[in-house]
Amino acid sequence: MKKMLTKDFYKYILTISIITIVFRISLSSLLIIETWNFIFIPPLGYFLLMFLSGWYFGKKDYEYLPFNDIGFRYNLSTFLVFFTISYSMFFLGQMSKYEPRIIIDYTFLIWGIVLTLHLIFYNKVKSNNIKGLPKEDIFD
Amino acid sequence: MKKMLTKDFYKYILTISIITIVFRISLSSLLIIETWNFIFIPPLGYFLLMFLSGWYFGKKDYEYLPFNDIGFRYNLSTFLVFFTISYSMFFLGQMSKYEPRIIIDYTFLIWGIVLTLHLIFYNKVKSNNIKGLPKEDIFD
Amino acid sequence: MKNKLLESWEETYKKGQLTLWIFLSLKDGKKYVDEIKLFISKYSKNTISCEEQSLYRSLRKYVHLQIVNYKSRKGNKGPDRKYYYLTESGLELLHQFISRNINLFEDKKIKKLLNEKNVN
Amino acid sequence: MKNKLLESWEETYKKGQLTLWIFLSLKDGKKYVDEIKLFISKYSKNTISCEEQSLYRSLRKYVHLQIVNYKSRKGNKGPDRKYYYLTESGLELLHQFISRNINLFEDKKIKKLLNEKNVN
Repeated sequence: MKKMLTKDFYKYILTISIITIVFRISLSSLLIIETWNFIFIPPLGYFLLMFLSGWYFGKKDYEYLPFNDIGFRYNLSTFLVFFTISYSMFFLGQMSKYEPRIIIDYTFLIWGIVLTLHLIFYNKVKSNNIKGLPKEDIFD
Repeated sequence: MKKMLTKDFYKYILTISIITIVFRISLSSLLIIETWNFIFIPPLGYFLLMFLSGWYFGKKDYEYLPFNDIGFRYNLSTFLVFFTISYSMFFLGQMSKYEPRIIIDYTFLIWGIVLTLHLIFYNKVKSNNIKGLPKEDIFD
Repeated sequence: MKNKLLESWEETYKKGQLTLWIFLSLKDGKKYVDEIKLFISKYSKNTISCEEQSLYRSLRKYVHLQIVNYKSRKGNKGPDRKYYYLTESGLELLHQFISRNINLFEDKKIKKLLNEKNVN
Repeated sequence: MKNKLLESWEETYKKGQLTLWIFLSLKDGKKYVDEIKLFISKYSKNTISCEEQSLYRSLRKYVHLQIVNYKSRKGNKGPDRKYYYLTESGLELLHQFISRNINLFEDKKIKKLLNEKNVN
């Protein structure tokens, strides 16, 4: 896994950290001033930007070296970034009253289950890899 | 194309001919006696049986020789079987009054357009074939 | 890891080799499937083993393309056996392929590189 | 059709060959990408041509797997060039591969089949 920490992967983490911070702040701000008409913009924008980041860096990364981790690195790092930022903002008292802790906790729980399943599948395909690269791809 | 008329393909045509005749007769019979409650059975059964036939014979056929016609043979033959049987039944006066000719004509038109598009795509992939087999598959 | 790498390389390499070995075995003389299998595993010293299933699949393709054909003959016991052989155009294809691809390894420099234990 | 068949066969065959040729070119001595390309097209008599893109891709994989490594050196002009070479384990892998797969063609019977114009 350590070998898979490529340059493009670090760029991905940096990018989504910024996107996530902007998302949390803009969402909380809109909720605090109770501007319901534009409340759909932060989550929609967040979803699109996150998707595009994963797509862009994931593709570049794969072209560099075809690591076969079925995206687990990306799922795990996104999980860590999202909850580090979300819980930090919560405990620093930066969130609105419409964002109680229970919402973050539930999200954490559900995403955690998905992540665990992803890990199980990753461990299954891993046995077919040599240093992270899929066997049938190395000399092709 | 002539080379692609395999044994399994002929079996497919025979099978769908029977299924189509059974479908048309059972549908018309139910419509003639106006049994509305069970009217969903012929089309549903027809759809499922046709799908399974295509799947079964198509797979067997591909395992025998990997012809690369993106299923055009199957589309064309199904088209011919369906409308030969449907128009025959119509002109022999075997259909109910709830099955006017216009329905068959419209189906013919729409399916015909789909078939034409399919033919265009088939002609595109065809250039990569040698005697119907895809180049990169022959010596693999 | 070393053996896994060798395995992986050979896996990819063999994909392009099976045809050559089938053709060589048929050039050696008419054969039925079991004999082809035997020839290949013997002369490839078991580096190339082929499942019967994939051998049949390949032969069907070659027959369809008319580079291989067969004659049915009675086996010792049991049903008829298909004895496969190269057609004219199959033989020509094989020769073209050999002269373009295999004889390369006859080059002096390449031979040296292939045989010397260390040049680097 | 004959040429299309040869083309198709060589396409499949080459997939397993490129690695061998890259390794042979590196066994011949440290090389940068253009030199590797040149070596391969020269000694394979243009039967194996490789795009720069796919060559870089392959080399990155081998470097990652530590069977190939490189040193950066100044080129004649312009930026630094990466001179690739086989590592210890790369060289060992190559020798294992050659002894298992290439030397098969040295067998008398196989040689005869490869070289005779007609046995059938």
